[in-house]
Formats: sequence, C-alpha cells, structure tokens
Amino acid sequence: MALPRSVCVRLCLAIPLVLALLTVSSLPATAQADLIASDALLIDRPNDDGTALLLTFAAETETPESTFVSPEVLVEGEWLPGSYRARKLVTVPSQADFPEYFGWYPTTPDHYVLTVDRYMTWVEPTAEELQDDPTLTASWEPAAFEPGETHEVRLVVGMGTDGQERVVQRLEAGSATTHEEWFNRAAANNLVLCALFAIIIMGFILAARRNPNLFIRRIQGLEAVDEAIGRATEMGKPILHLNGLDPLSTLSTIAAVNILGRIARRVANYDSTLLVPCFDPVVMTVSQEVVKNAYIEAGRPDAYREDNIYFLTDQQFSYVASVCGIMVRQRPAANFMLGYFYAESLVLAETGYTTGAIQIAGTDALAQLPFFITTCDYTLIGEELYAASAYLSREPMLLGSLKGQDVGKAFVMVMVIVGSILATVGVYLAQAGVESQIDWVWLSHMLTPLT
Amino acid sequence: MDRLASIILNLDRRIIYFIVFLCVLIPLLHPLQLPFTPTQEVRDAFNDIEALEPGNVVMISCDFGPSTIPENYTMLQALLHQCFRKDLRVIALTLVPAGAALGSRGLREAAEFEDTQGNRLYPDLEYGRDYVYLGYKPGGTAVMLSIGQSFTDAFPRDHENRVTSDLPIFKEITALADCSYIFDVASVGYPEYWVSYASERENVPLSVNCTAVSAAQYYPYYASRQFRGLVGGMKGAAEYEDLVGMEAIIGRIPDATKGMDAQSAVHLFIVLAIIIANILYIRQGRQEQRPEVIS
Amino acid sequence: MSVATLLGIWIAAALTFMIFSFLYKDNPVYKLGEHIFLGISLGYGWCIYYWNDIFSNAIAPLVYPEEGDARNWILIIPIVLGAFILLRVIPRFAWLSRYSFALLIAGYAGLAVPNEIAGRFLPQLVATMAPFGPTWVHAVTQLVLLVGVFCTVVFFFFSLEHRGAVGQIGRVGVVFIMVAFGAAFGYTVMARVSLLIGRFQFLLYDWIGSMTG
Amino acid sequence: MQFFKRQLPILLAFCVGLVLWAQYYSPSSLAQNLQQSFTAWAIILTGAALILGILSAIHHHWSKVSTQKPGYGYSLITLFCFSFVVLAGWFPSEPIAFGLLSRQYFISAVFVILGIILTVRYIPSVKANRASANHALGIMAALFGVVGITGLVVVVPLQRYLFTGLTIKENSLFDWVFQNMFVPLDATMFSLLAFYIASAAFRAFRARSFEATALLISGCIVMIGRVPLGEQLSFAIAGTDISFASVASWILNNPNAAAQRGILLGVLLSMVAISLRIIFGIERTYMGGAD
Repeated sequence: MALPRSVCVRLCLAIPLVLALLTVSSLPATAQADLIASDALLIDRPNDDGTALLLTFAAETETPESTFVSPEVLVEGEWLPGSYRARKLVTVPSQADFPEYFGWYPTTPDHYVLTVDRYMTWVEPTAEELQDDPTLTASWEPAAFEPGETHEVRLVVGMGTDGQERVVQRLEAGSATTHEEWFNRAAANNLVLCALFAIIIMGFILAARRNPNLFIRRIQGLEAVDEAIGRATEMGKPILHLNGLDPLSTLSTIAAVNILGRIARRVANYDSTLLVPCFDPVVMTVSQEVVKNAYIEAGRPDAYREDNIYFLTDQQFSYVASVCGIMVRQRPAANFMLGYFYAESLVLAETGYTTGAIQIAGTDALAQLPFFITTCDYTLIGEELYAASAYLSREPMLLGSLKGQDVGKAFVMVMVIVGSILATVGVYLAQAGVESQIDWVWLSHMLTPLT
Repeated sequence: MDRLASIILNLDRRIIYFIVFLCVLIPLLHPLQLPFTPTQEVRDAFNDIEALEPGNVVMISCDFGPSTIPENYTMLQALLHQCFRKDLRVIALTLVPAGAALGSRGLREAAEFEDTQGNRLYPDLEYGRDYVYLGYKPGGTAVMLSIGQSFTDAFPRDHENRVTSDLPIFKEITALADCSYIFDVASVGYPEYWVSYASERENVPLSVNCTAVSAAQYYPYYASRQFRGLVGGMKGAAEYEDLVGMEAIIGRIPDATKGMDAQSAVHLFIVLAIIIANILYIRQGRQEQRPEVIS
Repeated sequence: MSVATLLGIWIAAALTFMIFSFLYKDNPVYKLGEHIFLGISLGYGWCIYYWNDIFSNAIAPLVYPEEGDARNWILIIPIVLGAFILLRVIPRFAWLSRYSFALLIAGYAGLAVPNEIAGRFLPQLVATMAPFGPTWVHAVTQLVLLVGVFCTVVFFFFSLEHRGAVGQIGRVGVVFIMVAFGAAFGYTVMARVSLLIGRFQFLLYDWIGSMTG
Repeated sequence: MQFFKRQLPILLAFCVGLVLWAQYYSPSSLAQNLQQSFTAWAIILTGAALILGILSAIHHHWSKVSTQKPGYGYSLITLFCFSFVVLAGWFPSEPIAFGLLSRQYFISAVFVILGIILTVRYIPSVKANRASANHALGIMAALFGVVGITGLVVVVPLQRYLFTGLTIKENSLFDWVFQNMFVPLDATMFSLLAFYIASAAFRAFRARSFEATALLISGCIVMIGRVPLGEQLSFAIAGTDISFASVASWILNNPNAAAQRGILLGVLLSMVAISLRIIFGIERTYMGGAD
C-alpha cells in the first residue's frame, strides 16, 4: 500500500482524534469478549521531576504487530488523548526494561510500560490568528503534566492496520499523583564512586605535596633518551626536539616541555646542540625558559643559544615541510617527538627514519601512535607520556593524580575479574539446574548506571 | 641481489607516488566491481533504522568537515534516502563548524532528489514538518545536554535563520528523548560524547558512522552495545549503500561503492610494499639497515 | 550548467592541483593555496559562529524577540562574559576573561565527572564483567576480552615495577595493544586512501566531466 | 585587586563546578533549569572563545604584514580571503531593516573611505621620507582600500548577478566559496597523506621489534581484510577456508576491542581526574597569564 506521505502523516495524527471521538459513544458489550489488556495500573514515575506517570498493564494478543495502545487522560470530565499517536504493542517496553523504576527483578517483568506525561487538547486558531494566516487549521497541542497533579488515566487498545485501527478495549488504570524528587536514588552508585575517586585523587595530591618521592615505575623510554643524546654527542650532531602541535594548555604539551627540561640538562652537560622548532609562539617562549634554566642548573649558561629554539609557522603542513627540511639539511642524530601530533606525524617520522636518526616519540594521540611505533626506536604510549613527565618533574599535582588514577585502575582490575567469576558461577549453576538464592550478577547490577 | 634490495628500499618517492596514482586511477576508469558482503557492524545499524515505525524521528548529527567527504557524505546520503523512503522524519544538526554547510547541502540533496526523468523522488516531503536542519552550535557536550531538554531552546533559529518554535515538527518533538534514534555521522571524536551526554542519559539508541581513522577505537562501544551499529570509513559507507540499495535509487553506482576497487588496489600495493621492504630489511640484517648518517 | 557552477568546478580543480604540487616539494604555489585556505576558513568560521550562534542564541532573543515573546534580558550576562573573553586581546583587561573561562571550563568539568562515569566508564566496566559461557564460543570470546582488558590496564599501571609476574602480564598487554594499534593502523591507511579516491572522483567525474559534458 | 584577579575566579570555578556536578543527582526542576542555563550560556561563551581564536589569528597575520616579516605577502592573501568571505557571508539580511546589498555597499564604501583617509595621512610621511616609521599606516591604508574596492567591484556584483541566495543560505556566494574553495583545499590537503603512507611503507615501516612486528601483521590483515579484495583471498586451516575478511573481523571485534577498552578506561580515569583538578582549583593553566 503506497499512500502518499502527507495522507499517512495526517492519518497518524488522526488516530488519537478518532480514539478520542469514539470514547464519546459507549462501548458495545461484545468488545469485552476479545479483551486483550488487563491489570492496568497507574503509578508515579519514581526519581523524576514530577512530570510523568507510568501506566503498566499486561496484554495478550496473537497479533502484536496490529495491536495499538495509547493512554487517555481524564481532564475536566473529558477523556483526552495522552499522546500524538498510538504505539504498536511490539514497540512498547516492558517492566524488565526499566530496572530504575521496577528493580532488577520485577514481580511482573513482562507487563508493558507506557509513560504518560501530557495530554492533548484540540486547539482551534483564534480569529486574530486566522486573520494573519488564513491557512491555519486546528491542531492538537500538548499540555505537559506538572508536579503535584493528580490524573486519572485509562488505556485504549486498538486493532487493525496503522492509521485504521478500531478501538477494541478501554481499561481504567486508576489515578496517581506526580511527585517531584530531590535526589535520584538510581544515581547513588555514581555519587559514591565519584566522591570516592575525588577523595582519593585529592588525598594523593596532598600526600605528594608532603612527599614528592611517591613511587612510579621506571619508564623505559626515558633511559633511551640518555642513550640517544650520548650517541648524538659522539657523532657531533645536533639533537632535534618537537613539542607537538597543541597549545600549552594540553596535558601532552606540558609533558613534552617537562621532558624537554630533562633533555636540555643532559645536552648542556654533553655540550651538544639542541634544536627546538616550535609550532606555537607561547610554547616557544616557555621552551626557551625551560631550556635556559636547564643550562643554568647544569652550570653552562654560556652554552645556551636562544636562536636554537624558534617559532617556525602555525600552518600544519608548512611546519612539517620546514621540520623535514631541518632533518635533511642538519641531519640531527636524535629526534624527540613528544606531545600531541596530528596527521603530520607520519611524514615527520618517515623523514627522521630515512636520515638515520635515533627517534624517540611519545604522544597520547591514539591514531598517530601506530606510525610512531613502526618508525621510531622507542615510543611512549599514551599515559606513559604523562607518567614520564610526572616522574621527571615530581610536580605534586601530576604525581598525585597519577597515583589516584592507579587506584582507579586497580579497582577496574579487581572488578572485571570478580565480576566475571561471579557471573560464570551463576551461569553454570543455572545450567546445572541448581536453585540458588544468590543473585550472581549483583556486582554488575550494583555498578550499572541507571540514569 | 643486494644492489636490487638497495634500489628498492631507496626508490625515489616520486616513483612510489606515481604507482599510487595509477592504483587509484586505473580502477576508477576500468572498475572490476569486486563483490562484497556487508559486515555485521553495518548490518546492525541498517536493521535498527529499518525496524523503526513510519513517523518516528531520527536525529542525525553531521559532525564532519570537507576532508572526510568521501567517507561521511556518501553515508549521509544513503542514510537520508533510507529514512525518507521509510517515512521517517529527520532532525539534523552539526557540532563542527565546517559541517554546517555540508549538512545543509546533504539534506537538501536527498530531500529534493530527482530521478532521471526529473520527478521528485519524495514529492510530499516538507521542510519543517518531515525534516529540519538546525545548523551548527559550538559547545559540543553543552549542545547535547541542551537538546536533551529542548531543541528549540538550544536552537532558537535553524541554519537559515527560521524561528524553530514555529516549525510543526517541534510541536510534537520537544527534546531528544522524543526521538527514536540518534545517528552520528562523524569525522571527529564526537561519537563518544554522544554516548555519555545523550544516548545513555536519554535512553535513545545510537549508531555511528565514523572516519576509518577512529573506527578501530570505537569497537569497545560496539562490543558493549552502546553503539548499536558501527559504520567505519568508506568501506562501511559502501556496505550501507549496498544495503539501502542506493544504486537503484539514484540510478548509478554510488560513490563509495565505486571507489572500492581503487581502495583494494592501493591497499594491496601498500601491503606488498611493507612485506617486500621488510623481507629485504631482515635479509640485510636489522642492524646494518639503519641508513648511514651522511656526514 | 550555470556560469557560477562551471567557474566553481574550474577553481576547485585549480586549487586541488595547487595542493597536490606539495608532493613535488614545498613551493610558493602550495603556500599560496595554504594561505587561501586559512583565510577562507577564518572567514567561514566568523560567519558561521556569528549566524549560527551569536546571532541566533544571544542577539536575536534580546534584540529581535519573536512576536509575543518578551526580551530575554538574562542573556546580558553571557554576552558580557563573552565580551570579557574577547577582551583577552587587550593585555590590561585580559584578567577579566578568567571569570568567563572559570565558568566555562569548570562548568564543563563539573558536568564531565558524573556523566562520563555513568555514560562510559561504568558501562564499559560492566560490559567486561560477563560470564565465560554457557557455550565455548562465548567462553573464548569473554576470555580474550577479559585478558585483553586486564593486561592492558596492567601495562598502564605505574605503581608497580614491571618485573616478574607483573612484567609478564604487562608484556601480554603490550601484545594486545600492538594488535589493536595494528588494526588502527590498517584503518587509518584506509581513511587516507579514501580521501585520495574522493579527490580523484572529483577530478574525473566533475572536472573532466564538465569538459566532456 | 589580587583577590579579583586570582582568588575570585578560582572560587567561581569551584562553585560552578560543584553545583553542576551536584545537579546531576537531582531530578528536580531547579537542577534541570540550572543545567539548561549553563548549557545555554556555554554555547554563547564557546562561540566567543572561537571568535577570539579568529581574532588572534588575524592579529598574528596583521602584525606580520605591518612589520613586513618575510612571507608577509602570504599573510596579506590570508587577510584578503578572510575579508572576502566575511563580506560575502556576514552582513545581515532579513532580520535587519536594511537590505543585504545596501549593507554591503555601505560597508565597502566605508572601507574605501577609510582607505582614502589613511592614504592621505600616509602621503605626507612618505614625502617627509619617514616611510619606514609609518609602514603600518600605509599597509592599513592599502588593506582597507583593497577590501573596500573588492567589496564594491567583486563581492556585491557577484552577489547581485550570479547568486540568488543571501548571506549563508544555499545558492549564495558564501555557499559557493565554501563548496568550490574550502572543500577542495581541505580535502586535498589530507589526501596527500595517502602518498606519504605508500612511501613510508617502503622506507620506514619496519618490523624492528617484537611489538612493531605484531603491529604490522595485524595492520596488514586489517588492510586486506577490510576491502572487497579480502573476501576473495582466503587460506585453508584444518580443511576450512578462512578469508582475510573474517580474520580481520575477528581481530577488530576481539583483541582490538579488548585493548581499546583497556586504554579507554585509563583515558576516562585521567579525564575525570583532570576535571576534578579543575573543579578544586589545582589545575589552573586554562586561566592563562602569570599574575
């Protein structure tokens, strides 16, 4: 059947109208014979802002594809439609779909649930509006429920094809009052976890302020850094350091600058040349500061050359072209590519590889990591970059935060193992037909967010 | 042999570029039309949309820019044709600035599509009632949360400056929860935020078409059913075109499907290059291979 | 085909070749294309930000309210805060922008904490806590998933030295990570090739097509 | 003053962050309204921040031009393209009383007049041979003049005779510039990478370690398995034909999903940790400035 679209839409809109009109005439007694729905019950939707009720009902029909349901609301003695269109029974969710309202094990899991949060009123355009726009027609306008309202609702069941169903049953569901809540109990697990995590992070940051020597494991890439600098010095070649393309506010850029400080100190000791072409003027200024301090700390302020840390351009591919030019012309023996990189990572790493330099990369740009791993001698992967920076700088904020996240990771490790084992036991006991009073997936249920 | 190896490993890059050029050009001129079957990830997305009822609303976020047109725009077309054919209504918007003009063009192209005889394919489609294009808003997650409460508050005017509260579709559809499906056509990281800030909050299922760059990263979401379907890159778009039957709708082979042979050819070339170069590299002994620094 | 369309196709083709010239080497023609792109994207951004955001969300409800709607005076606050952000260009008043950024960034952060935990962290965690079974296919799938997630998390766990058993688990984690990065690598190659195919399709069908009719 | 410059913004950040965090747990209408106002404001403020980005880019190129740094010609082109697009798309149409075209004529004319005034002021300094001191003035004069004349001679006539749409709508000059200039430039720039990947495949992707080997093998399987070719190529294991496509599919859905999930959980934890640091005023880099 290929009805024109506009007809379809109009028919869809007309369903509630038809339903509403039919309610005026009393139901023939014969309709009671093919009774489909039963046990209709109206309750307030828990944990909400007081704008909706839930209508639950059981329904049995051999033709769920051609059974339609919709709510009706009693307003000033008149039954008005509670939705724009009737819903096909197969698309109506059941109580088992709403653990946040009915718990994980509802007593009647297969009862259907309709949300009732409005009623429709038939609004004719006023004379004034018609004067402005004569094409206006009457239409259904929704009126939303407010907190603290009591509504009487009934369920209307129709059968037939979409847009042409006839009403076969009306079922009173009683009345209920909407209630506005201040706390969503279904989100309690979230609150507890977030609060705990906040306390742990803050606690570790405070602890790191008192004792900046909290343990962090060795990061292998950092040892490779010293090796690369040594090799470059032996060969009398410069060392190239890139800070990535992101501004200073990004974590990985901060990490790159922190590691630059360490590299600069080594370079100052060995008396080799350190080149830092920059993409961002602010990062350039900070890099100059960091390198200068490193040279001073190493007792070699005279060896510091500000001209070696310079701004190139802020155009992605022009920057790449210029850096590749430096790699080909000046032949640095060690390339450090740390920070956030985009698509250009591939070109940089390839050129660096073909010039024979030792390359050490580190980024949290997941999409670029594969290119670094295949072309560089050592790669700091994702969070390893942050860890390296915390390890070197001993900054309480970075260090404490890293330790706090480790607690979070430990939580993940324990939960996935315990949860899987519990669930497995449950499945095999059920398969073996052992009746058990224990809910074996309680851990998953406890952690599932229900909002 | 060693000379051959060093010639191959030090092939001038322009020769390699030329081979790539040929690998793309020849299959486009003389297509082989290698057959392919849609993967489960794509089928899931397609079946979900197919299972919606006429009149249901699909919210499509066009979060892509010009640089991924071959991957995303073709998919957007296939998706829109599927929606319009099934009498689904569409609310489209974008969270990336460059997507504003692309989304507008994409929606117009599908809605006003004319067959070879010049007849409109969907003559009854009406802007504002059956589909609407809201345009761009900055803020990403703020926009998602905002449409979670009201479309017309977040988007007081649509892309072409019409007042949205006057449009008929928003009389019935006030917020995201009234939509039946979210489809994110994205080149950037937004699909993950659509999960946390929209799909999970409002309980609306979400499927994603993403650029192939991020496709591998999104598999955990597909595994946890937070993405109901995952259409990755131009291959995914081609599969979707196949499922929708775009060839019959537009009367020619659609773009993504057409590009598949070239895709196969270039991939084959790159894989062969990696294998040959690595065999030579291992043969020569890994340590020696490091190109000597020319002093 | 209208004059504007035909002109557009030719300009687009010319710009495409300008960028392709970078393949030979970095050259002034490429640089020209790059700077045209920059200028256009800045201008495009300006217009889109204005029309789609500043005008429709801030100016219109305040200055041109809908008939029957009151002016939304409260919008003065975000407009003033937005002006503070723009004042960052004047060093003397740059500190005013801190209020705007404090509101904006801290607000996003406040929303992120519960939403990311509920929207992604917990669902991903719970999805990993599945049973090994009942069929052997399920068991193998779940085993791979559990081992992969566990070992990967161990690799990124920095409070234990990677020695002994932890070292071994971390090593398994690395294998999983590398297989995943390999998949990402393959897919990234696919994406870049797709973009090239897209440009070729434009040149072949639109540009050459416009010449042959 | 220190209090207003330093402490008060941090206090504001703390209050805003905490309130928006807390409202998540409350379904009440008050909490909903709080969130709705914040998102409405955030949309406007983010727009302002993006415009700030544009302003600083313009300023960067402007200073390059006015101090005649090397390559300032390119910056001039950038500025010119910027003004062209802004003239085409920004000046308001229907909601404003003026018509679109008269607006553009008006603005362009103002620019031309500004250019003339600046030029008139510039000429004496050239005559007095103080040109170097007043380069900025001269360039400003030239720029306003060029933009204004472009507006009058190019943008307005183009919009009048070639395009039917106004401002950013379909069939407008703005839309035309986007489709025929923005799109090809952006798309082509990233398509260059296909060539680079091919060349890197020859020269740089090496199975140099166990990790890199695992990566390359899985990468090649996915590359072949995810194109139509992969369905044609298969190999036999224990008598059953296994295609590259099915192996690639298995890799993506199992080990890949597992490792990506492990990485994702770590990333999410660090994301929440950063958010907490921002709320509690420990992380302040976003505020900028030293004092």
